[in-house]
Amino acid sequence: MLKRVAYYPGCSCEGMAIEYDQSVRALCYVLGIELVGIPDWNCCGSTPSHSYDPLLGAALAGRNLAIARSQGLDVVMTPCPSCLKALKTANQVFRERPSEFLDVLGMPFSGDVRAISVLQLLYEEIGPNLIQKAVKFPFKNKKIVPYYGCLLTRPPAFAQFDDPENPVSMDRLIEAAGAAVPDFPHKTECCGAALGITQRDVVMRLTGRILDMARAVGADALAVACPLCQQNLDLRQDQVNRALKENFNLPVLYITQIIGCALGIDRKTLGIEKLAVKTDALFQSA
Amino acid sequence: MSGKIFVAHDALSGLLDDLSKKFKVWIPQMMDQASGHIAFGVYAPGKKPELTRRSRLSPKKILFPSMDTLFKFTYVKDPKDPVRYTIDLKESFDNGPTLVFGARPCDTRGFQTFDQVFLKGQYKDVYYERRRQNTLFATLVCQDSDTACFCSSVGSGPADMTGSDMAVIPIEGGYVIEGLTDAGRKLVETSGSAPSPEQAAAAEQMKRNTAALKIGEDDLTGYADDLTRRFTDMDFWREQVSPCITCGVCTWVCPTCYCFSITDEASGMSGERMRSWDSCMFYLYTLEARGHNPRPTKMERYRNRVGHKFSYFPKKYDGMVSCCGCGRCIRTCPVSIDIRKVVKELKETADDRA
Amino acid sequence: MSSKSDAKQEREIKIVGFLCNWCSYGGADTAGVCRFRQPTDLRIIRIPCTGRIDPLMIVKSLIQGADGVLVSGCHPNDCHYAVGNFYARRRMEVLKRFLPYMGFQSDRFRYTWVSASEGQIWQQVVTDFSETIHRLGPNPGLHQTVDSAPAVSWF
Amino acid sequence: MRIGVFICQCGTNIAGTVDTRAVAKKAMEFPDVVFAVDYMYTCSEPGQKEIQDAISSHRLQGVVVAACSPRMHEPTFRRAVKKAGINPYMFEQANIREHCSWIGTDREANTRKAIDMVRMSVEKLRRNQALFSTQVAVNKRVLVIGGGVAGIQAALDCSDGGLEVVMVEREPSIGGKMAKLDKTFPTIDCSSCILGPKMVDVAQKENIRLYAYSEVEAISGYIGNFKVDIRKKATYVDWNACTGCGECTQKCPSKKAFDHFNEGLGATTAINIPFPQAIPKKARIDSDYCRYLTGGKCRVCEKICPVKAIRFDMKDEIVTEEVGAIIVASGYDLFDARVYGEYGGGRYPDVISAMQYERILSASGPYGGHIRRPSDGREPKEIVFISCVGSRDISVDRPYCSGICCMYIAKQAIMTRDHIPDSNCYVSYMDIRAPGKGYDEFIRRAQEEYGVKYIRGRVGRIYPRGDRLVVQGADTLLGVQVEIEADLVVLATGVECSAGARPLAEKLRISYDQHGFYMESHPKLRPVETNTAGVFLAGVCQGPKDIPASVGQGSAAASKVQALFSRDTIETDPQVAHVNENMCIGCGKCEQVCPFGAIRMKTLRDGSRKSEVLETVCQGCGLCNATCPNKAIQLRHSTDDQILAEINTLFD
Amino acid sequence: MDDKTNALREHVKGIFSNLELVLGWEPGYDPLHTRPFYVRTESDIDRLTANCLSFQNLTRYLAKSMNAVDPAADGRKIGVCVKGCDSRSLVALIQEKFVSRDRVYVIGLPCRGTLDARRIRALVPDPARIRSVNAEGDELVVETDRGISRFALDRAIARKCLQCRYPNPVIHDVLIGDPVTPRLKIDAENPSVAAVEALSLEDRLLFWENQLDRCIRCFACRNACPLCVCQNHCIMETRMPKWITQYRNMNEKFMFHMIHALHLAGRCTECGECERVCPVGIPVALIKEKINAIIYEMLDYESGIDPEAVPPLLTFSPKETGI
Repeated sequence: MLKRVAYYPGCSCEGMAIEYDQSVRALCYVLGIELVGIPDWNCCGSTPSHSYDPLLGAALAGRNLAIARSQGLDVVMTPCPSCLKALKTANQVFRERPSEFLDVLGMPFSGDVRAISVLQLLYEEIGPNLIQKAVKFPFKNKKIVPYYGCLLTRPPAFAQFDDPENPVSMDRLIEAAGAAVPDFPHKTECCGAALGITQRDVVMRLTGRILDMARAVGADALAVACPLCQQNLDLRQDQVNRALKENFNLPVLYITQIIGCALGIDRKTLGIEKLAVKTDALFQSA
Repeated sequence: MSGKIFVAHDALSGLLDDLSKKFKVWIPQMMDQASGHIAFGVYAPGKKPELTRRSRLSPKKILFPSMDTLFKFTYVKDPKDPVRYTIDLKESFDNGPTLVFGARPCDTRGFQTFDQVFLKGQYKDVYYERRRQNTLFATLVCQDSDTACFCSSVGSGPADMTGSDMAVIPIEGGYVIEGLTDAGRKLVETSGSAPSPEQAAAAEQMKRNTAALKIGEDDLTGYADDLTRRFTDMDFWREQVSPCITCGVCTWVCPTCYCFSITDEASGMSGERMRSWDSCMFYLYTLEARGHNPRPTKMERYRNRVGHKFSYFPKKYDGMVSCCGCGRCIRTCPVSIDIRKVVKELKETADDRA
Repeated sequence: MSSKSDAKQEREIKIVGFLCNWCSYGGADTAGVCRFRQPTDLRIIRIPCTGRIDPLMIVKSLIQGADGVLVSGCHPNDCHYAVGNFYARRRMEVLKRFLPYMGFQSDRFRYTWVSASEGQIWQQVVTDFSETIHRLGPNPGLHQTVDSAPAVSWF
Repeated sequence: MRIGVFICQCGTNIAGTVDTRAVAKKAMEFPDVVFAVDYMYTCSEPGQKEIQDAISSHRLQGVVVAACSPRMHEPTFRRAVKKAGINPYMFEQANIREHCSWIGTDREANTRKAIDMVRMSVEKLRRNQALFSTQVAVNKRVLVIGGGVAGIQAALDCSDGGLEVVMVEREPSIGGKMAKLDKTFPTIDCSSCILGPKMVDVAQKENIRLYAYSEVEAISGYIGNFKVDIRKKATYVDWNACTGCGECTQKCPSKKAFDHFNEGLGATTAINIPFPQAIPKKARIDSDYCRYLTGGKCRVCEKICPVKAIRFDMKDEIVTEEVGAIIVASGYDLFDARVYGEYGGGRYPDVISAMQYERILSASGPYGGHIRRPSDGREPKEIVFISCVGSRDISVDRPYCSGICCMYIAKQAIMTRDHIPDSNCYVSYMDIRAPGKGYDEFIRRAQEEYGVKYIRGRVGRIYPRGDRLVVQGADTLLGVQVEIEADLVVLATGVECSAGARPLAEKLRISYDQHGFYMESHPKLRPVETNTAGVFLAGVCQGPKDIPASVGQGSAAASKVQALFSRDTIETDPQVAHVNENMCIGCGKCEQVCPFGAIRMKTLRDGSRKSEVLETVCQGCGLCNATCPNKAIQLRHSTDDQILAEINTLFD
Repeated sequence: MDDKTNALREHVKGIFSNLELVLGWEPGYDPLHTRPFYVRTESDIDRLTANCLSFQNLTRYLAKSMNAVDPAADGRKIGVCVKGCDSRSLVALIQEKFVSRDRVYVIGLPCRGTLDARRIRALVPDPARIRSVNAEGDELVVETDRGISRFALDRAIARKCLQCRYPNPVIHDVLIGDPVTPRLKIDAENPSVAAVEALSLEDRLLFWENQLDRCIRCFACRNACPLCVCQNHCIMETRMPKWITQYRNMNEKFMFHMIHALHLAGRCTECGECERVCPVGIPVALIKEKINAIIYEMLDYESGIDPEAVPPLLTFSPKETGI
């Protein structure tokens, strides 16, 4: 089992998704995983950089990996799937052409730092069994559905994690946390992503569909592992209600928050109160 | 002139440099430092003769190369009738003036055996003969016997100059080189300055002292009939050779072993006929075409080796043992078979029985 | 370094190819049928199976002066004789790792798997290997005499 | 030796880039060559005549032809020289076409290369020996592995030809996949009506010995003389006694056994007869479900059986059959739809495979031929068929087209519309592949006559909404997203190699492609032969195909066997290993590595061990030759000296 | 090896009635030499020695000189004395079925190293007149006409002994003396091989050419090798097939040693006999040691350890990756 990983929070976790960052740190602390900060880390470049110049995108993300490598770490964990994609791309690019990295940044890097998501860390490195054993406050009689979004498992050859179309990692982790997990067909449907800024109606429709399905299968809450998904489902839930004339009231928690709660970490530490949709009902015993 | 010269240690290379202009000079030299391997090699300026340690391989190959091309041949097709062809033969000789410098008496004496076989009798071996005629021997009066040496046991000794053209006598500060044959004397006289009377006397003294040494305890001549009596005593031979691994090193290092085989090596339309060393210790040596082998085991083969040297050869060549007592076979044998002991026991136990 | 200077620098490169009858010989045929352009340095010896390869044949070729030796057979699992190439693979890999220890350029020897249908792959293999050999230049062969040699000490 | 060298110009195929005249001239300089000439078409009738004339006029003892690949014309030239009185193995062919003239245009380099190749051939020929085949008797019995339609056809054809046939079928009944089908395309024939009589024939033919519920355990030997160990798996019922009356199946209290024949739709009893038309129609106990075999109590069937055929102590049994040829018709498996998580196969009961649907359609199926949903038994009205599930998809390692799905979907849609006229059938497809006779017409009928709605595009997701399934996909012709609320989704699962294909191939010593389908000798010209003499292929084990093609291959394989068996003996290939006993040291390494068990050790009178080659078993791979430390065992026609001569002559 | 002569003689006396003969060593023609000895009678036993001069690998005789495959009719076994390295050869011979385990009684002798006569000659002032040589623990005591000298044992033992990984017999029916700590770990790098590999490719070629040029094709290395089982039918000598010509040039010498080495690939047990017997001092074993290292790295196999194992080049694994 991994005991020590480099931690790359990414920009969202510094701002909008600060509660994700908090819950990741708290959970890893409790689970005995040391998160080593990457000194002077920089933005992964996100979508704009690689749209402009693939090498720029790869170099931006790769710099963080190279620093981690120079710290003697060969695994970097990030909570954000988009950052993860950028980091993995960097690995792929510079594994084939390490000299380019040296040219651009003057430091060596040959794409040999493994990048994983926090979900991957929890599922593959720690495992549902260990988590189940550590659970103190199981979500009894609650139904929580996992929502994976687009990037965590796809494209399959790139993600190399879980089933691309019917992932089950979060399902297992939620079960470990004591909640029931109904079959949720929309677990990998698109939430609309960044179109929330430019074409909000698309997000309303797509996110609404996900929320609709969650409600239809009787979910008490949704679990997510992506800051952007969380934003669309949680922060924009009110907008969705208005746009679609609905009255969804589904809490949307990060998987780290759900497991954290089950492990008995206090909700404030996990940043539960920062969520837009109130979670009180979820924590009342039925 | 006296036919003697003195060469100081530091003048030896100069002398060899001079000689190597007229001769192909062979000297014992260090071939590999790591394993301390000394063998005869062609002198070239800068190479140092090893005159205080015995060479592991004998100088046999100088007159009898391990592989000797006898002639080259080419098939030539008749253009009109390609089924017919003629053969072009080309003789091959490599026999310029040669000097062997620093061989030991046993080394030089080894060629006596060759002379009997290759030069006496109805047919002469022209390849050997031409080399022999063109080769001079400057032989070292030997000071370096060890536990395997037994030259005195075979009628020789550390100062035996049979077959030598010059004697190289180590004295304080250098060597006195003395011409023994006409050719030797002639070469010596043109190669340096005479020794001082003291040096000449020291050399004489050294020769005398060395000649008085008895290297080897027993006389190993005169065993010809003992072997004949022992011939069918297979228990005796089994006892002697059970450790033998039939590697044939004894024959390879031996200055008197002259067995060879002749083969053609051809490719395409041309090739050459060559003579190469062979060893009576090998199974294939006596293997007949049909598959029968008159010497199928190491017992028969080793018996032949001892018998040839100490019985058949002396019977044919006036009692001359075809062994020079250099001890190389004993020294290099991986399983330390001691030919002296074998020969001695031919008689001892045979006497017991009688 | 006598024979090094003897070696004619301009002489034609010759590569010995040992091809199994069932796959690679057929692959080379297919490449020919498809008129896939290839360098002409290769001289093919047809063998029934790469299992027929004794690594000593490769050594012999190199010592005799082959500039390159290429062995090609059926893909693993596709051997016409079921397992010949599995044996060959081990033996050739041992040889390949061993050659540089004796001072041979191991790049002069390559083994590969090409099926009878892979004409194009055969073309690539031959082209690539020939280029490698041309880069290495003619095989200088062994020196027939050695004047000075490095000493190695283990004591 | 007197050698003649013949350089073929092959029209301009060779002469275009090789100076054949110069090659012939140079060849005259080679040792033993007494005649060399170039010729326009050496393989032609007059070309062969030229060789034969030269053999007699120059009294040649060996012939080198430099021409095309020996894989092409070696047999031709060997026959030609044999006719002129030379042993066929005193012939060598230099491949100066495929390996020389066709791969480059540098005439000088090509000519140099051709000269080298001729030189190598001459040097090899100088070391050739006349070799002679031996005759071995052919055991005129044939083994058919697999009792699907291809195997049945092969067996019946062989049987009709008077051959004794041994058929081995893995399942309790023959019939294969076809027996499960309701109808066949494009004629909508009743599958069991056309297959049934053939199955009965197999049972009734006296010269067919059927081993059902059996598998091939081991195969040894060689063409004409194979020895096959067959594992008869324990059925716990003495089939000699069982009459197939079915009493036991009525009374068996364990009624939840997995129904293999019905693809798991519904259940069967622990002791069962797979289907009414089964051949042999014998009961078998499924040991996973039998109460007695799992729990130690029950034995109801034993009490009820009127002929006392139940044998609870039955064990697997190995029987050995000797045959002269083998037809492999081991069939295929269907792709496991669960691999596609987005379709929910295996999770949603109303997402089913096409074979399950076939059982639903079948009158002998679990629902008696009434179309119902597995989940609630309701008659579906909206039915979506999804094609290419496990075909033409690199991401699941199935890049090939299964070839039959487009057609059976059309058939099933037509059948559905027949059964439920007010239903809607949708087919989501990538391309329609209907190249057979009457096939495309059949698809058109489905579309035009039966109103099946074809939507070009892949389905992205299936999820339940209420008790129905939402099928989300795209219509790439209209460029819109499509969402259909369906009652039933049928996945057209593709064809993949049978799970046991690879181990069986290793027993047969035949090769298979990367997807596990067996390799034929030549994709065009030898489609049912394998590279292992005496082993033939039929049906889908060689690659996806439909029923007529499988039946065709079954007949083709049978005719190959009959051609083989039309002779009483066959000639063995003399290019086999040979031991020089004088050199052999008896180390046994050759015996250890021989893939064919063709070498055994013997002890001579003097006590020395020597190896010995069983020449009829030896396949001539030469592994022993490469392994033998002192080369006492030599592969004839590929000896060390021959190979070394080829190497040496290049570097003289 | 420390002197175990007395213990060996005692043990052999106790069991000799059950044995057909015992393969051991006896003193050679001078105090620096030892020769293999066949103990055939009770009275022979007192000629046996076992000490730092017990060079020869006696298992060589089992396959080559006697029929050690079939158990003798009267049930008596052949006794054979083995050092650690020799025992591996014995295991390899059993693996290859040249010797039947039931046929041999294995007398194991843990060994700190055997002497290299060439190294001793270089050490002592009067090498031609050595009276006695004795190993005492880590020290070697040499007595010559000029007195007694003491050296660290490591300065006088053979190269193979300096890098010994199996000083204790891996197979034995009796062990005479206490086990010895190996000098190298089993997976340790072979220092001599590393020394050659430190040379550049060109220098390596020159190194070997220089070494092999001395070869006189006497075949002592082959004949001393317990696993060179072809003996009289070696392809070095046969003309059919003709792998080697009669030329005494570099090509043929090199080829001979490549044949020797590759025939021992996956079989050589590093007893070092080939190197010890070479009359011209070629480090012959060094060639095979590299192949052993390759096979260990590639296939995790060492010959002469497990009597049940199949030599790696006589088998295969379809799943081998990285090859």
